[in-house]
Amino acid sequence: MSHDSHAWPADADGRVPYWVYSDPDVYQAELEKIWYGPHWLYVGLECEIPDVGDFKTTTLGERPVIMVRSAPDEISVVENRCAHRGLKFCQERFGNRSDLLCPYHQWSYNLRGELTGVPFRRGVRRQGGMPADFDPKMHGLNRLRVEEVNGVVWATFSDETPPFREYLGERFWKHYTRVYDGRKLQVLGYNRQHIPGNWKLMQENIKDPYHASLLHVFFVTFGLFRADQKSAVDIDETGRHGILISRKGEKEANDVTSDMRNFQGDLRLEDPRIMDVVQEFPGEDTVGMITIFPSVILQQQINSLTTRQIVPKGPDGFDFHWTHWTYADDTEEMKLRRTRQANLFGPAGFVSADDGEVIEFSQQGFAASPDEAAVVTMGGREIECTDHMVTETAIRAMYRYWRKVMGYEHAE
Amino acid sequence: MSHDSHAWPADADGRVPYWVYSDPDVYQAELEKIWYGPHWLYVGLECEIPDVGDFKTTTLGERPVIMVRSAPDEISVVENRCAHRGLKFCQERFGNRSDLLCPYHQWSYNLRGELTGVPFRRGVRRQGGMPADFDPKMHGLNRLRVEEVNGVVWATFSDETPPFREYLGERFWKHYTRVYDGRKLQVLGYNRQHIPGNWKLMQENIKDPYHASLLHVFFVTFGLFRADQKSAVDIDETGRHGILISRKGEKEANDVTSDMRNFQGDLRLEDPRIMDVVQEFPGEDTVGMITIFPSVILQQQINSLTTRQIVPKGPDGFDFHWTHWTYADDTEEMKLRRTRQANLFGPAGFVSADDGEVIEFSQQGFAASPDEAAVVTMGGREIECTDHMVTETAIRAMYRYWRKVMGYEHAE
Amino acid sequence: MSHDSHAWPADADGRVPYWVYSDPDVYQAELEKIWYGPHWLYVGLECEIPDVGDFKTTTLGERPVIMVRSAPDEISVVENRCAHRGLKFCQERFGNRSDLLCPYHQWSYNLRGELTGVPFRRGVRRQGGMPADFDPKMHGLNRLRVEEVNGVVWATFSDETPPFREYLGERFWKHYTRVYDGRKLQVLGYNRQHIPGNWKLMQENIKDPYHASLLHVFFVTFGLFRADQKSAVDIDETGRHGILISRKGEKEANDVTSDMRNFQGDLRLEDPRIMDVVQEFPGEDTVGMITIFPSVILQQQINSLTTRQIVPKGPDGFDFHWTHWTYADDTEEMKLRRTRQANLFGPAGFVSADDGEVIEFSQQGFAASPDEAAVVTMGGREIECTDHMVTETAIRAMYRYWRKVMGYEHAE
Amino acid sequence: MSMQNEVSRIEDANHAIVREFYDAYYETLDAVRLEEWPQFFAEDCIYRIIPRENYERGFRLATVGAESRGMLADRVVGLTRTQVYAPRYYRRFPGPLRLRPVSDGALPVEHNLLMVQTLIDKPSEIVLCGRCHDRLIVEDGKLLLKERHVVFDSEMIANSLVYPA
Amino acid sequence: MSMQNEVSRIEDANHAIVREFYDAYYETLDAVRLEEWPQFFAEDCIYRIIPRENYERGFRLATVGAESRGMLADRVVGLTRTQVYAPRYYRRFPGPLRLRPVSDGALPVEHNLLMVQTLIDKPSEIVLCGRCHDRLIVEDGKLLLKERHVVFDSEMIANSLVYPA
Amino acid sequence: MSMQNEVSRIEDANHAIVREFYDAYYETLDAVRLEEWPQFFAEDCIYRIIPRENYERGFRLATVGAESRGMLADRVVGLTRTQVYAPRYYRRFPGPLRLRPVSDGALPVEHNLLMVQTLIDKPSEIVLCGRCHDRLIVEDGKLLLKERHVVFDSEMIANSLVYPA
Ligand code: FES
Ligand code: FES
Ligand code: FES
Ligand SMILES: [Fe+3]
Ligand SMILES: [Fe+3]
Ligand SMILES: [Fe+3]
Repeated sequence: MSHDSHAWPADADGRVPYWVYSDPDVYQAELEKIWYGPHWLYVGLECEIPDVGDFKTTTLGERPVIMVRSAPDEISVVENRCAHRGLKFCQERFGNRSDLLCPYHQWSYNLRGELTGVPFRRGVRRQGGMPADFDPKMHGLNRLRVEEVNGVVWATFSDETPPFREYLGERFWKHYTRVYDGRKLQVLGYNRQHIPGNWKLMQENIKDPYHASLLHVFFVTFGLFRADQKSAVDIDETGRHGILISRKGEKEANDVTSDMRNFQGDLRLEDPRIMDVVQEFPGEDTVGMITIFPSVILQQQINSLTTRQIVPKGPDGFDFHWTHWTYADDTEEMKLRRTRQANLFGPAGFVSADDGEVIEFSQQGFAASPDEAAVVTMGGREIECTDHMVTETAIRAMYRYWRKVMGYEHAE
Repeated sequence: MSHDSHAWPADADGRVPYWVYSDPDVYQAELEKIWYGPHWLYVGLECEIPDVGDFKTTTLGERPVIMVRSAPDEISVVENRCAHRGLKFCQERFGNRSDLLCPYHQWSYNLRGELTGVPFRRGVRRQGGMPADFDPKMHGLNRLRVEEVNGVVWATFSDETPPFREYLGERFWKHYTRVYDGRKLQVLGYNRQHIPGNWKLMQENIKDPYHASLLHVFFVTFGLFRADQKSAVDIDETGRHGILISRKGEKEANDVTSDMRNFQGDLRLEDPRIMDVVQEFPGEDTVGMITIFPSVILQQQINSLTTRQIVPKGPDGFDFHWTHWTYADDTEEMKLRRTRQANLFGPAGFVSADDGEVIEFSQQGFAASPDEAAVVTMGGREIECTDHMVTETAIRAMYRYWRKVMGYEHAE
Repeated sequence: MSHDSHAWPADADGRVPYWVYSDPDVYQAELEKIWYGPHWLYVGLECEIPDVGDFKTTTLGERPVIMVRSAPDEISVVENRCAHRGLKFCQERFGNRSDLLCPYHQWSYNLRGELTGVPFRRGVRRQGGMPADFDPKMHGLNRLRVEEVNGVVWATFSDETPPFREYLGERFWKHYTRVYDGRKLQVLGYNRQHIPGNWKLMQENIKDPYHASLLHVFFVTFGLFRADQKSAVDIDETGRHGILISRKGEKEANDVTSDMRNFQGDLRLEDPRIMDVVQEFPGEDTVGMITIFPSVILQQQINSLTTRQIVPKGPDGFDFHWTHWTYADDTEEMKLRRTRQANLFGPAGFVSADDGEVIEFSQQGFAASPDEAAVVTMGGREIECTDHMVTETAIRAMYRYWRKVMGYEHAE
Repeated sequence: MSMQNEVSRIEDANHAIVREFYDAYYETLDAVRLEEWPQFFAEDCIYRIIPRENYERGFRLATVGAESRGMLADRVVGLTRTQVYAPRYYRRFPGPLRLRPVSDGALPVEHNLLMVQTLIDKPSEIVLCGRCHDRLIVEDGKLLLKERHVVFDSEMIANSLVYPA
Repeated sequence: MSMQNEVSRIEDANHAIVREFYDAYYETLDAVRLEEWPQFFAEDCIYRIIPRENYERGFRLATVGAESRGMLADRVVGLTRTQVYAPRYYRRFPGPLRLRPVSDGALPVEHNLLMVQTLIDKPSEIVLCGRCHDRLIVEDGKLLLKERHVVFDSEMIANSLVYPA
Repeated sequence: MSMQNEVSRIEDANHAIVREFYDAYYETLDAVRLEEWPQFFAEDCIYRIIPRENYERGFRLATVGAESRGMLADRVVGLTRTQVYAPRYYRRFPGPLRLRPVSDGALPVEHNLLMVQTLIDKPSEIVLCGRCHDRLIVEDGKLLLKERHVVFDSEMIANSLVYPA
């Protein structure tokens, strides 16, 4: 069924029809209009490629790319698709090269993706070779627009994409620079998982403070995140980005926890070092979870700092790449603390494992009912910033933006 | 290729075109018109959930559901899809719950699927919560129509489906109640297998007495099923249901076995207890295989009693769930006998393993030839009840009904 | 997206758009127009089935077939799809049968595929049976046109296909009979691999002498194949078939190897027996790689003789079946030599493993960019035979033919 | 650790005998010498391949069940002379053997089992993964299986379970 | 080979004790007796399940990490009392044990590990394939894990890694 | 069982030596220390990785074949210095070793082998499943492979077979 056959529900902001998660044509349109459209996509951290020639390979949308330091102060992002006959020629995850070489016919490119070598271009002993009109300048690797912003590398396939700061908007620029403040970053390590659910479910999950206080019993029980804590949801002007902010509370039972069926009042940690939290950022906020549409979540959870990259793999699954990092100038003690707290996150995290599982349950639940719809009216139908967690407003905001980009406004 | 592009062969009753088994659009239409249409689908046995709160999860068509005892004398079947954001929230195969709870935001439902709890529905400390117009009655789990008939639980997604007895028709009501006579049932255990062939091939297989006397050498050799035995094929008025009836013969070579190439005259069982059959039902019939369209086969093979549920998984495969049962008041000896005879059936059955394999061979054989057609003219082109086994009439009957439901009549 | 939506690039001979490798509709059209159209497909070697009743099963396009010796001097190729209800009834790779029997209802066919037995065709004791109008002659296995040419068995689904010699054309008949000269062949053994790339990439790979001198460092280093060697590319009139001819050179560095980045001047073999080559064919050519469109590569690489059959498995993969053979009257020493040289080829070959990998890299590289295009202008845009290796002309030729058959000429 | 050495050495001796028994058992099945297979069992024995679900919930139904060496022989005959199935290879990878204290004259032995299937032109896949709960006895100085219960996790069987475990 | 016999016999005795330790360890996990699991570790221990990528590139981040028996116990509590996940079976197939010379009072042991997962109605699949780098000590005559680093090749995890390795 | 004990103990000693040999062999390959690999073979040896189909039908063609330690070394050089392939991990899981009576001065050893491959960002999969038919000899008190035939069921190879078995 083509996605043209789909109509958006009448209660436009209050509902999300399930076909957005499962229709293959909708997914193809998302790749074109969102992933390859006017949006900045997360590529990596500049500290992953410190020296000239250092590279990292990753995937943006479904397209393989190479992020390479092409000069001491320049990072290039080029498509990992040979200009000759299309090989994904670079197969390593990380490495260092003086230039980019395709194994098939050894076409070579400099670190900015410009074609520098074509074996036998002028033939062998006056035989063969490329035609006179062959212009190497026309046959470089496709080079994406790139911005490196306080240690994070962003790229976009589109010329329409506004500058990154503008793409965030001033309020989100503040949120972004609260953690990415220009200090040098350092990688602690990676976690990778394949989650069998539509990629947007991951964005929703992090835009959804409502679930955090109910699903994550571990969080709740230890007061890391609770509906009765001081908190806020902020949304950018377009509705595509969001942030959850909250403040660590105490472990206590009260009128609110009584509403949480799984609250485990008697739970005690035998070794509480995992909960040894320090307040490192200005203000009292202990959690700041930023969703940068469409490709990444920037996590600051107590002292755990990660980027979570989304790589869509068809309508019903995505790869999720976690990069855990620390500030390069952190004390050994702080690095150890962040490493410990990592036990809360990732594919085996006390908290994040829950999210991966419920996303899988979601896809299983609605895959056979594309014409039913999710209800996202917690906190009303408004799309606005709030200073509490009892709302799905950031989800509503994302889908308003999604309809605009995907051309479903007529449906309203 | 859309299924609209398909035409039914001129010899309408005598042929079955292979695209009915492989076209993804035809399969989607089958889900809508057959599985979610006016048909009763097998869900389970009431004895699987004896106590209030006992539940079993299964799949009808491609939709996950929960069969739960919602009151001492009431069984409810609800879709396993949270009314909030669609989770398949119940992941266990069996269990007992006082209510149905979704882990994501802890919405809870009573055993009849009515929404009873929405955490923070009225917000937290006067913040957030669901809008005033939120009516829990509008947000229960989708509840299917249910009939429990002599120990078997049936459900349908459609309001048009006639009552179960009417759905069977009087003659099949007789067949049904011959075995499901109101006595209490008891589960002996389960077998599950994935068969990589279209779901209809399983229905055909059981509607096809012609193969039984030729494919199943074990059967034939030990006289459990032979073309020369007294037997009958009965079909309901619509053509969708069928039954094979036959009478155990002796192990002997004769003019008919001479027609069976694999007849193993010299075969002897070292331990014949597996063949220790008792006549337990009125009359002399020893086999009664009922195909209830589209979802189940009700097997009475000598003393082996099973339900075989079909769960379609795309056009080219289905999961096949066997529930072996006994009458609760059977003697230990009879229960042992049924357990022994189970060696003939299931994924490792002397007999049934053959069927799974030939169904796989079928899909392999015609998948690349959608426009060729099967020949189903054994016994002529008539669609009628017969008192012999040398016919494919029940297959013809099913496809006449299938064309009607799927809208291919014009093709005739 | 249907393939009708695709337009061929303006630089028609110089470009190959990537959608030809990934669009499922294009693939379906290829099956119909190419594989089941007027082309001869490789089935096997006649020496694989020396005795009457010997058979081999394989797959042509996506259709399973049986190649069987139906008489001392007759080989039949029939579809492995029972005329009754479509089973792929023969599941073994090789064997010997006096007739062909389907297990489901024991319909039997003689070795020419004619229906000879239908159990209970006339009913059992005057009941059932096939209708009077049932004509066995109308229900044989689909029999393909077959030609056995100097030890190789070819089949086609189409009546339009010209005789095999004409299909090759006189020049390619010469190439073909240089190796397949009528001497008796003998199988040395099989290699099988699944390559996750479009089937045409394999044809391109062997039509592409440009890569051989660059990708295959082992070849190059040991002078088995080098751009500076005497060589030629020949193409048939239609452009669909091609051959690479070359002459073994010495292991030496020179102006040309300097152009080969991976040239390993210092490489030495500890046990050079693998390189013990003898000149066995008339003339000085040491390599003759023939691509017979669409289904096979006939390899003569020094003393290694193989047929490499392509079995497409969807747009993004194919099974590749290698049959290594020797002349029946070869000395034991020569058979040993061919067996040794086999280490260069197949899924673990010093040389061929490279090709499988780069084909996989290709599919990975362009799968997400269907509207980009490969550049195939090495050696210009002409489609002509050359006496050097610095050209992609045979690839250009194949796609000119492909556009014709597939109906993309309008695009030019 | 010298005393432990002693102990372990003796245990190890028995362990070696039992290991030898199972190595021969699995080698016989991998080589598809099915007619020899029943000889590993006592005349009067119990053999079951049973879904973990049935085993844990107390359901008696087994996917394959036999109550005597004769029934095992009948299995082999049914399999080799009457059944229809695609040709395939099975290969068995047993885990470490766990010997329990002898009880009622039998030696209980437990171990994991991974069974890998390869169909023609298909990748190898896990066809059965589970745990074997066996009881061994000695008859005429020969180890024999008095009971064998193969409890398998892989309850959704890939069409057919053809050869024994 | 008689001298080699001697050597191998003694080695074999130790080997048998260590093998017994691991057989019990994996049996405990396969049986999901999670509360017993921490008892295989020293009070003060290091436990990590770490992607091979991190291990080889010197990144300290582990997918699962613990620095004490207490943290392992907390893992079990978190898993059994707070986490949400689909029901599944895990089964572990260890490869041959490689004992190294004792260093700083601990016996280094390496071995491969294959962990197979089965979800309801799904085929069994490899959920973890890797190599264990352990260090064993003896406390009160009892073998205990002082360190265990499960370095896994299967870096792209199939959604969740639920039970320990 | 005391006599059997004796027997089994001696067998076990030899068994332990051979086991040690294979443990080292597979550890070397898993660790991709390819240059050390040929040292496990006699100078004059036979090595083959051969599809079961060819092996059983008497076809001599092997997917990988070598007739000397030198050819094995050439394999390693070809692999490491000339071939192109995607980065991957291999891990090998051998089954129980079956020692046969010594014949023509060599000890025949058979065992199953499961080889698991992991490609970047892909799930682990079985790349080779088969049985090894080896012959061991002793040179200068060192065990060496005189012959090794890896007969694999998994005949449809997932593109390339890169590293040795
Ligand atoms: S495809 Fe990259 S060089 Fe030819
Ligand atoms: S999805 Fe079920 S409670 Fe939110
Ligand atoms: S399908 Fe072949 S005989 Fe019926
Ligand atoms: Fe969460
Ligand atoms: Fe049947
Ligand atoms: Fe090549």
